[in-house]
Amino acid sequence: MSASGVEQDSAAQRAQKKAREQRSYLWGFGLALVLTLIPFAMLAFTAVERMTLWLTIGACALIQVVVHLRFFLHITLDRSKREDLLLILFTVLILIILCGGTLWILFDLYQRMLPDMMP
Amino acid sequence: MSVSGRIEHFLRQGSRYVLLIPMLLLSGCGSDMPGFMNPQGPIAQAQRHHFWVVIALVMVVVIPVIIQTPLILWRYRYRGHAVYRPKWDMSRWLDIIMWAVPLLIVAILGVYIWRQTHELDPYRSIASDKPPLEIQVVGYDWKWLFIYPDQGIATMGQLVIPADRPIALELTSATVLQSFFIPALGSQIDVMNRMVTKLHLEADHPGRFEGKNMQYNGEGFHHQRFITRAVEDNAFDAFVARTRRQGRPLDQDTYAIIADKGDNRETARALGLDTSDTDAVIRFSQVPEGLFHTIMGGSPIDWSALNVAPPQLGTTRTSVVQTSESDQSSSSESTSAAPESSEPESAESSSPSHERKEAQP
Amino acid sequence: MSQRPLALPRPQARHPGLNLGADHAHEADSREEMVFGFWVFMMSDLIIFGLLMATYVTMLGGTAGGPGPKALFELKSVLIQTMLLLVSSATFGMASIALKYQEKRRLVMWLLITLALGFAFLFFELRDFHTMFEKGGVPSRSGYLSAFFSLVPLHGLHVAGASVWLVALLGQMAVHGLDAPVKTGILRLGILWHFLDIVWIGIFSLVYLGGLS
Amino acid sequence: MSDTTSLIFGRLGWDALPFWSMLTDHSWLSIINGVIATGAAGMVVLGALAAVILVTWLGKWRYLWSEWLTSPDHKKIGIMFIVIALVMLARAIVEAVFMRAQQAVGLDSGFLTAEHFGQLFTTHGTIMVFFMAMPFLTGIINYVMPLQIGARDLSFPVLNQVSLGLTAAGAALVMISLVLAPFSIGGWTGYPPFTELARNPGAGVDYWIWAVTLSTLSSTLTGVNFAVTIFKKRAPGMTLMRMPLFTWTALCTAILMIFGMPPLTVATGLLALDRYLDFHMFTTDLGGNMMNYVNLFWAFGHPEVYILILPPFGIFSEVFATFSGKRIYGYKILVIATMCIAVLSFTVWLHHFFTMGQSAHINAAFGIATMLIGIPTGVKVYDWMLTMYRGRIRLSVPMVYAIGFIMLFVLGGMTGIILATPSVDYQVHNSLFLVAHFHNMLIPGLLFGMLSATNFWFPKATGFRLEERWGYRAAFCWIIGFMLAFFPLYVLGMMGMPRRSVAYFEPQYVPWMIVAGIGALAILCALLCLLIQLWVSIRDRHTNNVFAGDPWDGRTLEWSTASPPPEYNFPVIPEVHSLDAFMTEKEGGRAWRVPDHYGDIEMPANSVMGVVIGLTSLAMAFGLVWYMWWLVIAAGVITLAAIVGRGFVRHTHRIISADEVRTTHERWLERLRQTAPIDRSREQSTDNHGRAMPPVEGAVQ
Ligand code: HEO
Ligand code: HEM
Ligand SMILES: [Cu+2]
Repeated sequence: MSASGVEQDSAAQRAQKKAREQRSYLWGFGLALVLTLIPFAMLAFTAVERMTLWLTIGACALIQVVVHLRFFLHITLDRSKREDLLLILFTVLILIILCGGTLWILFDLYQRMLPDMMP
Repeated sequence: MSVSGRIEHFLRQGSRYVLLIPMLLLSGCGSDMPGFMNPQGPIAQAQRHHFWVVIALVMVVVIPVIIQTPLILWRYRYRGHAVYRPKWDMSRWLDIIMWAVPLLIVAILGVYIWRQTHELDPYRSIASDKPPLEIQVVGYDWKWLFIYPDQGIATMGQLVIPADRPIALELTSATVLQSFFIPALGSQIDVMNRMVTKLHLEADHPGRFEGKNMQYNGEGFHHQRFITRAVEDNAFDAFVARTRRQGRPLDQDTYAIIADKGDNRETARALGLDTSDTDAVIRFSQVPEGLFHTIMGGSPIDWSALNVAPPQLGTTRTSVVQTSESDQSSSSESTSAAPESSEPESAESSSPSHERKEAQP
Repeated sequence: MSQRPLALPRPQARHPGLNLGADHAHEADSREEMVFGFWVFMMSDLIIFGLLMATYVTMLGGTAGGPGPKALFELKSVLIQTMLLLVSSATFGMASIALKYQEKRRLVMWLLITLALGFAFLFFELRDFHTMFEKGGVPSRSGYLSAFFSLVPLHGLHVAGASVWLVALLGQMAVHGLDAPVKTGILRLGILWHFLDIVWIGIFSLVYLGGLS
Repeated sequence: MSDTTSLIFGRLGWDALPFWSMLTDHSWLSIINGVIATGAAGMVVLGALAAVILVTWLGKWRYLWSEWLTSPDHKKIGIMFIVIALVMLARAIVEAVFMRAQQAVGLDSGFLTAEHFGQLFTTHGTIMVFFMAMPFLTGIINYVMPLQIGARDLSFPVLNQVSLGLTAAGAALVMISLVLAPFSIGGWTGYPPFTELARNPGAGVDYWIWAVTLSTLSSTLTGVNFAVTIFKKRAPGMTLMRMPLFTWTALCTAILMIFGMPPLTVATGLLALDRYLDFHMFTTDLGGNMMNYVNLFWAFGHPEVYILILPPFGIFSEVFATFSGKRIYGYKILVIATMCIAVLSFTVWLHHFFTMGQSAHINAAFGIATMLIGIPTGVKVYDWMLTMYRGRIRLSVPMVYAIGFIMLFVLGGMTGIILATPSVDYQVHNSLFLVAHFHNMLIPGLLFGMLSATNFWFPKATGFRLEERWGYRAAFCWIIGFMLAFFPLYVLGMMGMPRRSVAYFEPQYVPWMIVAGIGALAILCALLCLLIQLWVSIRDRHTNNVFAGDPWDGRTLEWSTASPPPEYNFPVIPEVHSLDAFMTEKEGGRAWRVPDHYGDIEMPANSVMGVVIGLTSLAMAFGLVWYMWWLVIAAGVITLAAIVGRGFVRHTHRIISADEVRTTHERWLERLRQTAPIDRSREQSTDNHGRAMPPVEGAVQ
């Protein structure tokens, strides 16, 4: 994204920039669409093995999150975006610790003392 | 008071209190102390050992603080004549030491903990040449039921175990979260409805130890106690036999009373038993098959497995047994390890069969 | 230690939807703070959703004999909801661009479309819950269903809240025109809207697709 | 109860009054407990009445409203937070003394009922953590942090008001529960299934849930506010690595609040769903699973204890440096250590439930992770010692607390390491050993930190010093009282005494319990000394005046402005060129220079948001507790309307003219110049008006 304010630009530049930005949103939308449809279609129309299915769902979801961050929320590797990016990465770290820990602990507990909660 | 006077005063006071701490600890760890400072089994013994090892290791990094802080305070007091370096704020060597030494200590502790935690995992059985005795424990508001599945008996208020033989406990709760604990023998473990936990303990010698619930569960919490009696093998057999003979069957009505709120003594009273002795022990000659697992699973108990008609409450067959003849002679109720004499009735092997005769309705 | 004085990046550089060039620099700083603060708050919210998802996974085995995911969920309806949210994210993007280029009428139009899509999403979600209820899938039936109903409706509640906010912003715009507070408001709402779509990716992948596979 | 009354009053009935049970049950125990409870309720009612009458009598309603309740000024909000904390501290200490008294005579029974004792430890723990510690440290950070970074206010002043309102509402709810009883007996941890409707159908647990939830929301918002302020509002030149250490710890605390509070919101929220909407998250039947509650609670609980301890770490860093007349040793390392602690604190929560039944490798992993925290903490301790080393130590009141802290905290840390050894924790978990450990951290750590900060920054906030003689007395009573009250608990814990026991049956416990009871009395004396200290200080405020603003030869920016600071903190935003910014200026003779240029200052305008949200959230919580649904709905609607309405307000700022700023500032500078600089040996004398002597000749190196 350009760093200068919009007013200074000429009308033509403005229109160009606007078109570029619109295109970027559309790209994001298209990618997200594909990444949504893949797992849905796979689940509805194919009979792949469960593990493969799960991995695909997970991978598509992860990629789609990145797509949303990049195209809709404009989180990039840009210097000016560093702060937001670091914030998100730190949150992800905490999420991994808390959620991963929760799953690790609880499933271990189930296994040792409450087997009927194992799905 | 001048500033330096105040420092002096403070240091004098301070050192006195610092000395107080080890004194307190040492005087607390005397031989009459209940709990794991006087371990009665291998688990508690190991735990006491770990306790001191950890203290010793951490002391390496803590003692310097406690000793040097007063020294620094004195040496660099406002009216003193020591050097004054207001801009000194860095020393590479000191930095290295202050990271390295704690790191080293934690590394040692880490290895140590990893090993000891696995070794003392309560689920892990204790190595022994004797097979473990299996006992099932159910926590109620506010008492414990001990089921001996192989013997087909149960007790409340008192857990009798053979000394010098591993005990394998399976535990659950009929109500809320509780924590089963015999300090002198070892680990506590949480018990929870619908869940089973396991615990392995062993008593070295015959003796009497306190048992408790450590997890608050309401008004009667502090009453949720029991006595653990470790006895010689033959005394244990006698206990089983006597329970079969003197106890009452754990039938549906009795169970309803147990499941009610109330501590051990209140339960005994509700069962129409004499509660004049200190422990209000209740003994059950029979328990339904698989009682423990049905309680845990929350499914209805199959009372037909218990082949008897419910006895009338408050009949002559009183089940509150004097704690033990020998206990009353051992003067105090302290939990120290008084050797148990074998029970006099041990020779008799009475069968519970006469109770079975009062058959189904 | 570096001698470089701390330079705060100007907001124009940072948020493509934001155009505050005409405003006071001080004002711009404070708007910048608001947007950053909202990000931070969203991250706190994200932890809530993450923990609820982890909780949901741990409760998968707690159906207690009641209906499970296969008996309750319907793929088609989930796909519709997913599409509605995704399209609404894109339309919000269009609104952001209109905001940036000061096109007030298009801005209002895109926002209204977004709002309609949000309502449609809520309608389908509620309809789903209704069919679940009819099949006996009520939260008091089992731990598993409790976990479901503490996670998915919370997302719906967020969408509803965001919709109320949107209406309030339209009201502000009617009263005050497109001034700086309204602009930052739309900007923050945009973050929330896109964020809710991201949470939904987690929900449809984990709860619905995972549950139906 | 008829239908209409239950529509209006929900399930609130006469039996909620604390003397009700006394009327039906005439036993000795019931009467004693009824009298105590009624006395407490009377104190609440009379206290509230007295406050109202006092304000009316002084004719100060308008002043209270416009200068305090609706003020967005971070300094005033900070002070109001601290006032809440002190009131709640007094209540919780009295409760603690009752518990100690009960246990001192608790062989076999005692004078409190089990139910009453249960409410005491629950309210004590809940209040101390959520309504004493949190508001206290929030208040101190609120007051000091913007001054330290050279800002005029927090990033979101109105949000700050809302935080205050939410905390006040939570505290008020706990206070109301004394009058319309009962409170929960589930402990500050509130573990289900004990706290489920099936076990505890009364209003108590609901009081607990909503009080805690209000506090949690408040802290989350506060965390966001602090973090953004520190990131965005620093004065020019104040890079992250030039921030004072207290601000650093405030930042780390804020981050912990942002990420540590949500697990509690989830835990209490799910518990509320269980209780209100018949969910089965944590029940024993239908697939519920209470272990997740424990997991979630401690995923909050452990970061929480570091939220509580990090600000004191920052405070002590400032105190050690200031009263040793020396730079902090190892600034960079202290910053790194603080960050390590903050991140590591998210990785250890399982150490609170080692005994739940999980595998040994999980226990061991979390045990080792816990010990890792000891390393950066130890580094901090050594850095403080080295800060004193080669200094000129003045044993002022804040410093006495700091010394008490450093000596006692390492002992608490050591017992923490013992508890973190899973095999040993199997012995001492849930025993008084644990109670001793955490009080050993909370009192010398958190509370001494707060008291040290109060003594340290009080002159900044009010313009006069806190009287020292009573300050020393209070500090000594605290230190000695703490040791007497809590060291015996270590021994009791090793003897296997469970926490939360109203009574016990082991005669061996009695002597230790009596010592602990005496300690609690000493702590009560400490509280009295604090009150006297406050009163004497206010009485002598003119002689102890330090308007020039720098009574302790301070090092950081907050000391460069007047005491009390003007509303806008700094007439001109300072420019920062180094760590210890103000000290550098003083050394370079550049302090208190007349600025060349003054500008208009824009400050946030007063707002009623805090009051409105506080009141509506209190009403909503109260309605939820007693099932008064009309109240819940009405309060909810008003809250929503207020938030939406606020969005329409545009006059959110007001301007203070450059002229006004100039006159005020130059008048202060003039007075400052006429003040005699004071030697450090006389800083506790009445000569100290807040202007410090230049550095000692020849000692500088
Ligand atoms: C301010 C509060 C606070 C603080 C700072 C701490 C700090 C620590 N705590 Fe404590 N705690 C606190 C408050 C609590 N703790 C609890 C419970 C608790 C439990 C659970 C016990 C159980 O339930 O059975 C453990 C294992 C610990 C461990 C630790 C450790 C290892 C630290 C470490 O951070 C201490 C680090 C400091 C050290 C070690 C001293 C200085 C270091 C030096 C001098 C050198 C280096 C040292 C080494 C190399 C080891 N704590 C509970 C229980 C709540 C409840 O159940 O109700 C509370 C409230
Ligand atoms: C001022 C002196 C204090 C005294 C005399 C005191 C005393 C007590 C007592 C007697 C208990 C109950 C112990 C038991 O379970 O048997 C207790 C519990 C507790 N205290 Fe304190 N306390 C004090 C200060 C504090 C402070 C400053 C804090 C926190 C900031 C605090 C936090 C707690 C907590 C969290 C509990 C646990 C409550 C529970 O079990 O649910 N206390 N305290
Ligand atoms: Cu902890």
